[in-house]
Amino acid sequence: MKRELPLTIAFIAGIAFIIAYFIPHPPFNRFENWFSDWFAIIAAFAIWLGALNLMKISFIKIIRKKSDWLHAILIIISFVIILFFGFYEGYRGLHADPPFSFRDPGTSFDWIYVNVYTPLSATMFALLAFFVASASYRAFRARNLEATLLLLAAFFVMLGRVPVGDIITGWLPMEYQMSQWASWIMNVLNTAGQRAIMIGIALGLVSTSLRIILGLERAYMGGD
Amino acid sequence: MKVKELLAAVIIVLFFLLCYFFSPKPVQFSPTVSVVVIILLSLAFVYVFIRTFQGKFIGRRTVFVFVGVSLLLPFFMQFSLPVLISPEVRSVYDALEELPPGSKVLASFDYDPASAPELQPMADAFMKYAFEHGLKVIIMGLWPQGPQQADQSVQAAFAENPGLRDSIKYGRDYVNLGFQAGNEFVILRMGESFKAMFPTDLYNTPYDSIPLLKNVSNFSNVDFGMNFSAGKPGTVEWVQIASDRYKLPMGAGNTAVQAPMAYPYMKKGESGRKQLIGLLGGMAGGAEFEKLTKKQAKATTYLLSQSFAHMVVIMFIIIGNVAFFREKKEKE
Amino acid sequence: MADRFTAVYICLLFALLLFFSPSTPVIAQDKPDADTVKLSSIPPDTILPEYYPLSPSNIRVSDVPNDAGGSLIIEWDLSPDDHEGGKVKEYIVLRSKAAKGPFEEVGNATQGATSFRDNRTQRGVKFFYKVTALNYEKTDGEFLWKASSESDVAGPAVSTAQWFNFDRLNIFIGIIILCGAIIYFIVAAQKGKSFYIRKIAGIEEVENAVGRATEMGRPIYYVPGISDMDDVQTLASVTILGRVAAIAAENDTRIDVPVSRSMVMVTAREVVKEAYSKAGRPDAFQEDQVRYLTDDQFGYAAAIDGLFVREKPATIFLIGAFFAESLIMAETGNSIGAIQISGTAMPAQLPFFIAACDFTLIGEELFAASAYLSHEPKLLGSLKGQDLGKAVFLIAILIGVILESFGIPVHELFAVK
Amino acid sequence: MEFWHVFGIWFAAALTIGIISFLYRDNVLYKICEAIFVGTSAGYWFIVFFWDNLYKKFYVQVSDPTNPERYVPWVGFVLGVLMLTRLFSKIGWMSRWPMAFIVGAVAGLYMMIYFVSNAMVQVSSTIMPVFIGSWSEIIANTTIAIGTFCGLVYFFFSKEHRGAFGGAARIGIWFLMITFGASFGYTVMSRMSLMIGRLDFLFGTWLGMIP
Repeated sequence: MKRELPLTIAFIAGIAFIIAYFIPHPPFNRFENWFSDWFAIIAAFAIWLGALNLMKISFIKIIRKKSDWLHAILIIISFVIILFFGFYEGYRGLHADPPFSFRDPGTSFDWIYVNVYTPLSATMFALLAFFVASASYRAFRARNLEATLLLLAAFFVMLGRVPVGDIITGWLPMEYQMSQWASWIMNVLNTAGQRAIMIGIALGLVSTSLRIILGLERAYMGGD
Repeated sequence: MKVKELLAAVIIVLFFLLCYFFSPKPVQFSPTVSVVVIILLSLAFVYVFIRTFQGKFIGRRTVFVFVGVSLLLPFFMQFSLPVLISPEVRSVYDALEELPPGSKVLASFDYDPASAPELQPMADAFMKYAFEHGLKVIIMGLWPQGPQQADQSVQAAFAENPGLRDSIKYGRDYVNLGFQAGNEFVILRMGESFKAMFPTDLYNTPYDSIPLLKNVSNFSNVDFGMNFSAGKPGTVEWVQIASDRYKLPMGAGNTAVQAPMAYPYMKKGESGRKQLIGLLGGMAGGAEFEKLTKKQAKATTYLLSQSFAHMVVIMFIIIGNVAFFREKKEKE
Repeated sequence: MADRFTAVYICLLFALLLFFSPSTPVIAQDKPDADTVKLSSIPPDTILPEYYPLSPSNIRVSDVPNDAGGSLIIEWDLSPDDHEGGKVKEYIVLRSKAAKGPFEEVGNATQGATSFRDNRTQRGVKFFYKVTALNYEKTDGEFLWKASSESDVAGPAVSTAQWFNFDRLNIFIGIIILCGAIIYFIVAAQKGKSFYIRKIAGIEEVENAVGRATEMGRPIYYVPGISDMDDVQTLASVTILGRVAAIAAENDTRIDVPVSRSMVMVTAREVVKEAYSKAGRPDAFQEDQVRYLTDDQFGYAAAIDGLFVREKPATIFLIGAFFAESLIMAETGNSIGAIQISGTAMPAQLPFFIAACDFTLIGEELFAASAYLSHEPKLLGSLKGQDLGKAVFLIAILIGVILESFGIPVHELFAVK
Repeated sequence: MEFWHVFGIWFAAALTIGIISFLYRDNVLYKICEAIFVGTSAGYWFIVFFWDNLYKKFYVQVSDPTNPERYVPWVGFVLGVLMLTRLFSKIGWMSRWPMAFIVGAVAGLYMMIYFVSNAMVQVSSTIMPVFIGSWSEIIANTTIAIGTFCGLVYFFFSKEHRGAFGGAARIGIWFLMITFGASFGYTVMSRMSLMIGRLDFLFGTWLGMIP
């Protein structure tokens, strides 16, 4: 009951969605849309488990005065604040006339989004500008032939995508300028490599999906 | 909290307060000052080069300082670099030029404020171009913040060319259908019917009462698709479903990191049909499109900062290799 | 057990064949006679006769094949007046349920178009269509005058749903061959047939990497990517987590799994608990080893960076679906001197893992890792099936490229309509 | 309202500086920003999931009598409730049913999507005539065909990389390394522009020092 039934459910669901791809006749053509809605609803329930886990761990840190208990308080406070405004604005938006969404500009939820969430998210993303530089400094060294190819390709594409590259090769006719090399590397060499990887991924993914549907990979089921 | 950490925090706060209250607004280097700054930067590089050659290798934090400085200083300088048009950007522009006035363009904004520096300038240029050439724009978004970014592009177009404010009417010349969760399944369902996916637009007016959408039931009634994408869902999903399955001619604007993924789709298949007609790749793509639509703006000024930062990265790759060969020689 | 699957597999194939009910496109029966000119609603005397464009002819209506029904394609020959600067500005498509019945407008097509697809028809209901060529003059959106002439009625036409999408026949055959090959080699492996499987550096290193953490007495961190359970990369990562957790349990080293999705938390807990009990140390497993941080991409990256820098793990696994945050984690992991084994099937992120990590599983290698680490013959057999798929594609490319040069469209076999 | 706007910009600037300070070393300012980020972002997605998924996708669709598919979301609801049984260890195993359904459906669904778009389409576009067209097209098509061919050979699991096969695999890894280098080079540009955006905010919107 604990293992055999779930594996059968997985098998039936897998086969159903493979067949649905080939049958346009209703209801099969609706499977993909139904699944996307079901998944969204299940995920909306599951996030309660995650949030409760985050709160539990933070509370334990505070009660047991662990090293970073101050930050646990901050996590709980910011979580509760945005939760309060999210529900408040959402509820108020539903019953307002004309109704508005909690995301609309001007709501307090949007204020948190614009002034707290977005700067944190954008700045964390922007740290990549520094990390990409330090990674290049460390990794692009001509250790062997493969590393040299990696280095040269990055070098030429980087130079080609910026006007400086064309200034250096200005004396060449238009189609042999640095930016055209970069475009050629991207359009031909990069396409070839991407295709080999994509085909490989497709085959690997089909094999993994099949192993899961046939119940050979049952790790996700856990113990009895 | 160690004293060193506190000291560093105090210095940072003081620096920014000084800038806030006492610095002239805006700061603009005269050409001579700009040249001096560039010379100083180059000298710093030469110094690092020599130290590495002598075997004293620099650490990550030196790289960070150089990148930070080279990104910031060009903001205050005043000269822009020549921009060369790449074929991918050219084909998007030509595809838009071929659309007769009154054609319907589906513009999907699939990015968030974090990727705005790269995609907003090209989105603004696209919106202004569409309004000025009488293209009817149907805006939607697969990312929650997409439609808001699209609204910024519309306001930027109105600010850039006030004449548009009265000739362009919401509902007749452009409409914003807002965000819809569901990633690629949104595109799938739009293949059957836009109305099923967007019963109302962003401002809750029902689909059928919008004049622009009167005869638009799905992709076959739209003449061109433009997608601004910073990840998943984005251009790959639009190509896989809207272009492959529903044959919608597609152009796209991508962050530079997403662009390589889209290149395979631009190869002309045997049937002569390109899965993706063209691509605006990153800031450079934005600057090229701005040049084509004759609207030099933020993308062009940012490009100078970016060129400096690029040069810094390239210099550090060279210095990194010098360090590697120096190390190898020491081992032998 | 595997032969039970082959039996199911064959009857699945047979059931599909049963469903074939070729759909016959419905073509309009009566041929339209001479076209008739009907005046539009504007009073006739104000519009001169020569403004009236000639109507389109030869109207054909057919059911859109290979769809769920509800769509009909209306095709017509261009009206003689439809040329550059000609009188036809637009075509209006009108529909009604009866030949004579009230016609209502269902769509328009620009000048020069010869077809329109009506997606708003009910399945199995008869419809009649006619197309009008429209000439008009308007200033900033308001019509000055309109002159249109209608074609004859075409129909009745019925839209039907098909049980098999013949456009996807090549995909159907392709997936049957691939799945057949994978199942064949799984069954063969079960019967004791052994295969050579090449070494993959990243996977060989897993044992040493866990060993390093044991020697240094520092924890192992396993980051299963930021996608939810609706991504096969996450499923593969969770399976690999099971193998890695088992090795960690045997070496009595703590393994931490900070996750970004709640469902991944639930599954990962099951997997790690099972791995600990299989390694005979069920008591060593604490629930909070697998904990949820946040669903947000960069919030998760920020929290992971904080954990790396404070806990200073000796070994880090970055396996699953990653997006832009991949280098944020990998570079921070590198800065604390940890051994990093990464694996993803996101082509855009592979360059960063190659640059920042010690070992990287590239695309397909991520999916092969769980089979490798299991050392189970039947899972290794599935890799042989994948290789057969690759062989088919390789030969297709080789022969295809040559034949294409002689004009034989081999690519059609693989084209997606 | 003006106060909240100015306070918002100052607060955003403080958070931006806090995150950037991580580059120097892990410090208290970064820990504060990280805690706020984790709490706020977890709450943000909790709210988005509640209103967009539970309310819009479930409640609105179910309570709309005109919707012919209004009973469909109930399946998602039941599976969601079963997922919540994880909270109680006695009946926690029931959460395996929705999980099995998701895993099975995802396996079946993405098997087809990836097989078509990643394998079939890419193979069909690689099969191009290599002796027809202009010089540049011939070189391009041949190189792509060889690159994809050798790249695939590299990924072979069950054959020793020796002899001609080994040679092709070697050419394959060369193509892959060039692809990674090119993608990396192409990406440096976009990462820089992210930081440019943040500096534009700090020194432009906040301090007003940029023209």
